[in-house]
Amino acid sequence: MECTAESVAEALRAVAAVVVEHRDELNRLDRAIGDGDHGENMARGFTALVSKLDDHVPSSPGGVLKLVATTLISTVGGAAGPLYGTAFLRAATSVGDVASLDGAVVAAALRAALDGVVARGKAELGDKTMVDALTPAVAMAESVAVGGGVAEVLSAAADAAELGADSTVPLVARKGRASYLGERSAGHLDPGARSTSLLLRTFAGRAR
Amino acid sequence: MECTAESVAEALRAVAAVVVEHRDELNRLDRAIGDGDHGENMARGFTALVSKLDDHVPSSPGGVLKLVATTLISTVGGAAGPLYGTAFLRAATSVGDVASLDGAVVAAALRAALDGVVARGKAELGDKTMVDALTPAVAMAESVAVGGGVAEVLSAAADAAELGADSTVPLVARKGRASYLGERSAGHLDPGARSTSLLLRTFAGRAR
Amino acid sequence: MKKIINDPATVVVDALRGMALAHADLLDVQYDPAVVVRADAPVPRKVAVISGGGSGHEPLHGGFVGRGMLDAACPGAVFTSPTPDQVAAAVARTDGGAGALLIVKNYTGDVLNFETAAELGAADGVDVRTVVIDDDVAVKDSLYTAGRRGVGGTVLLEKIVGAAAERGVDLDGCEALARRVVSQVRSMGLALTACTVPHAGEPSFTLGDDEMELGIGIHGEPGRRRVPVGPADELVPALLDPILEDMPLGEGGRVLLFTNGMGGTPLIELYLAHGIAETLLAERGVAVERRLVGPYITSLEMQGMSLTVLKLDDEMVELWDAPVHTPALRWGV
Amino acid sequence: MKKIINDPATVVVDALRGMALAHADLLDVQYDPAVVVRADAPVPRKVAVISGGGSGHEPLHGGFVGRGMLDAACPGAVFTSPTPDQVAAAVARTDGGAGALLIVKNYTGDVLNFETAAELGAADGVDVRTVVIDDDVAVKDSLYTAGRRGVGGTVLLEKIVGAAAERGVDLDGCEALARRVVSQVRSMGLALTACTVPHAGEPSFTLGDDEMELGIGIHGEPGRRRVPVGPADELVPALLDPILEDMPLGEGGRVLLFTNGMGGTPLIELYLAHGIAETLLAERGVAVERRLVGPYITSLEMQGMSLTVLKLDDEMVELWDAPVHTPALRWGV
Ligand SMILES: Nc1ncnc2c1ncn2[C@@H]1O[C@H](COP(=O)(O)OP(=O)(O)O)[C@@H](O)[C@H]1O
Ligand SMILES: Nc1ncnc2c1ncn2[C@@H]1O[C@H](COP(=O)(O)OP(=O)(O)O)[C@@H](O)[C@H]1O
Ligand SMILES: [Mg+2]
Ligand SMILES: [Mg+2]
Ligand SMILES: [Mg+2]
Ligand SMILES: [Mg+2]
Repeated sequence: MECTAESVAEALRAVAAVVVEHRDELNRLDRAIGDGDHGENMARGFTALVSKLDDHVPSSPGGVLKLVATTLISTVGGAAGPLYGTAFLRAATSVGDVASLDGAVVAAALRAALDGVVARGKAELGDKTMVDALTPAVAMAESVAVGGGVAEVLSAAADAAELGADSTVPLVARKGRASYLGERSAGHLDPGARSTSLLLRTFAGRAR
Repeated sequence: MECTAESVAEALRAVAAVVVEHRDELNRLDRAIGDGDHGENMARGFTALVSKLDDHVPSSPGGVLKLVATTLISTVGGAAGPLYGTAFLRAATSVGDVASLDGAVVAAALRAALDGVVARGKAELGDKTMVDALTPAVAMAESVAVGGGVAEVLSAAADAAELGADSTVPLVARKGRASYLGERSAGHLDPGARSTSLLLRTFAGRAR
Repeated sequence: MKKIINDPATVVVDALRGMALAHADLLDVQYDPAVVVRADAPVPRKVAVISGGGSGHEPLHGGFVGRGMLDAACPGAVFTSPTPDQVAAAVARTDGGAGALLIVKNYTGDVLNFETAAELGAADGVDVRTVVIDDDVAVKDSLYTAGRRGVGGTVLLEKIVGAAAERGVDLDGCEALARRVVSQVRSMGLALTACTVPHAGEPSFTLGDDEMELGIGIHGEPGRRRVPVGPADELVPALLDPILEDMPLGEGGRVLLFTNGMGGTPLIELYLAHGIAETLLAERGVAVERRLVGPYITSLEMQGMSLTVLKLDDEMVELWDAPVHTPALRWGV
Repeated sequence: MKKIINDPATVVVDALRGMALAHADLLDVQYDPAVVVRADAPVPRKVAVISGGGSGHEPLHGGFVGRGMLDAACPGAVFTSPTPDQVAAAVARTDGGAGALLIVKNYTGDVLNFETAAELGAADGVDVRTVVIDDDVAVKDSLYTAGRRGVGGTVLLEKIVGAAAERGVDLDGCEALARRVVSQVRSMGLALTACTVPHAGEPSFTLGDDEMELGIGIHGEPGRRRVPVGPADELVPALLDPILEDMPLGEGGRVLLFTNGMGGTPLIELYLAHGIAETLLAERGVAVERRLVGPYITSLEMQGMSLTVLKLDDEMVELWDAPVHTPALRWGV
């Protein structure tokens, strides 16, 4: 399958549907250790994205990713807005203006996204944030990208992100709102890590 | 038994104890069709009375009743304060400065009390107020007073007051807070009628 | 029941102490009997404007004591009218030689206690007049009720008459103005939750998860009828329509709209409701010339709101705008 | 969930509409992106003081827009920080040529969004500075948390810096003053009940009938620990002691004491708590020279309170007393 601007846009529509579908779940996760709005925030952002894509799909995959970035930044708010916004912005820059993505490009974009999130949010692995899902996803993506196509890269990244997200359950949060809870944050899945794994799984599904 | 200032004061201490004991019940009755404070109001008034009596017992029964009136007026508030205050004030005036009460004097005092409540509150029989307890009590007291002593008069008044209070249950209130409820006030005992019957029953018990 | 209190029996006095500390520049608080007095009282040759009622409606009335509003407030026990000696003490303490106007909300207890006090005041040679406010359209004013309750209109009445007294209007003038305000103001409220009186320890009534009480008073007493909670677009007309039915304003009517919170409803909801009410009035050709939005006459922690509409004339607008300096309302100073 | 709203998705905009109608003389409300602007903005040669944050804390921040306080407020969705373009629009709309000071409560989302906006503003040639307020002593400020939250101190900071800007203090001066206020203010709060975010439909946490959350923030997030509710005489020190431990005032300290309601707690309880807090401070030889009592930074309908203590100096006292004319705070005008 070719990974053009159109197909990236289609994948993002699918992501939007999945986010809306999991809105309550993400809210619930955030209610346990945060302020209960993560699903709402993500749904607001991706719904806005879909109506922008309905208007106009940029001509390159990088252009589409940049539209995701600016839309999320201007509609999501909260911690997730600037973090996901930065992630997509760095991914867009990394992709540049190629007309179609391959496995290596996608892996590099994921690496850039992770670097952006870390630069912005200063979280380390084990702080119980989306970084705990994204870090192993990038590592797996990079190793599979040696020879693998987009589908393989994303599917490996999604598998790793799911494990990474699950690994946040026992952790005590040290970044974001959940950190206010101290020890009481342990025993809960981090909502941002969960949304990261949902995003990657949906991308992977569309790339097959 | 002689009905002196001392024995009236003793009876009032007993009344205070009964009111405090029934505070929650009166609050609960008032919560159903009013604002839930009748027990509180009465308990506050009679507790204040006891500490005044501890200080000093006036020399005549009429003086004691006047002390009850001024104390209730200045400490009870709500509808019950001025109404019971007026009742005791009129009763005090009716009793005058006799040194000891007899059945006829008590019956006349009850009549004066009822007239005072009606003058102040303008309630008629059947409006679902303390008047519904006091009116039959006065009627019975007056008929027993022909030859009867204080104990008989008060005991008859208490019996009648209890029946009168019970008769308020099916009524739709037309005076006081309960009247705001309209039809919804039916099916509940009026708290003021209940407190009136408690007072009379306690007086009757002390007169035996 | 969860409350930030010590002993239910001392709540009113304990709160008064905090109020006295918080507003030492404005208020002189007396405890026995309890009266909240304007710090510079008595003001010579000024009509003393005095109100009072059960506690639990804060900032009403103590929060409205100060320049341009009340000279004194008499706080009763929670939801219980004050006693005549409180009122008499307020009259004695604020009498500047021009008489006193008592503003009384129409509840049997309040009316009886203030009446008794007025008799006492008059006996002491002070000219005391009483004005009873009964603006709650939820209650039918008939022989079969204690009459309409005094609710939100009380705040507007106290502000407007207080301003007139501050300007030197005499007792006859203040009384006539007060009666005019009473005749031109209407209110109605609703509750989403009940409230708990401290000594009672449990709510005065219980509501289902999607029920509300329409036509609620301010004492946790049940309302006119229990109905399902709807969206704000239904709730607001459910309050506004009965008000307007009762006070035909016609095209070109000029009003003050007061959107009041019952104590536990957040400001975000009050503003939202206010916007709907103002829009509805505009659609009917009614000009909203002044407004007040906030929890000014409350029922402890009850969630809910009330709307009050006052038909304005030029004099009332001027008096509404006049300086006021109290704990809860302050402008022009 | 019972709320006076229409659609959870439009609560913020619907409430802004009501606010715009209620305060047309003070505010100019823009909807896309949402910004509440001082009606006479931009004020030439004045530093623009801008704040913002999630909605649901009303009157914070929109209620503090006006002369002597904020030039603009950026309301995010309920409990969600605003987006950078809201902040950028606020800067553009209020820039009077003297730069802009952004007051940001220390939450990851707020800090990140305002940071991004500051970059945008700077890019547009406006000198934009950011001051982060983190006064909540319930959170340990360590590597292992996102740092202390910004809570009650925000209100005092906005008032004091707003007054300085109104007087013509330049951006450096405003920034330095703001940092001084931040360094001298501490807060702590408790919740007796949770609150319900409209879109969530159920409370953010549940408390037993005699439990409270000590060290609560302002977003319905659980607090430091859950403890049994005690009498006010225990609750108040449970807030005040950690504050004072964190800010040794010593004998002769001069403070502003701010007793804040979380939205669902009645004023009678706030005054009661305030009285206790003031008395405790006096016992320790601390002079309470100014006070503020009321629900000024809230968590929707949450029952609870917070205490904020600001160590005063002469300049701060003067700036606190300076005229302010906003929907929620008004004096001197
Ligand atoms: N400093 C950070 N670095 C990376 N991710 C973070 C950081 N802070 C928070 N997050 C992520 O953001 C998620 C919360 O997002 P959201 O609920 O939308 O924002 P908010 O916390 O402002 O309400 C958390 O679950 C966490 O994964
Ligand atoms: N107009 C009236 N005449 C006689 N009794 C009345 C009248 N209004 C109220 N009451 C009595 O007062 C009782 C309520 O007293 P209380 O609860 O103490 O006062 P409030 O209604 O002011 O809270 C009612 O149960 C009723 O018996
Ligand atoms: Mg969140
Ligand atoms: Mg009662
Ligand atoms: Mg009462
Ligand atoms: Mg949030």
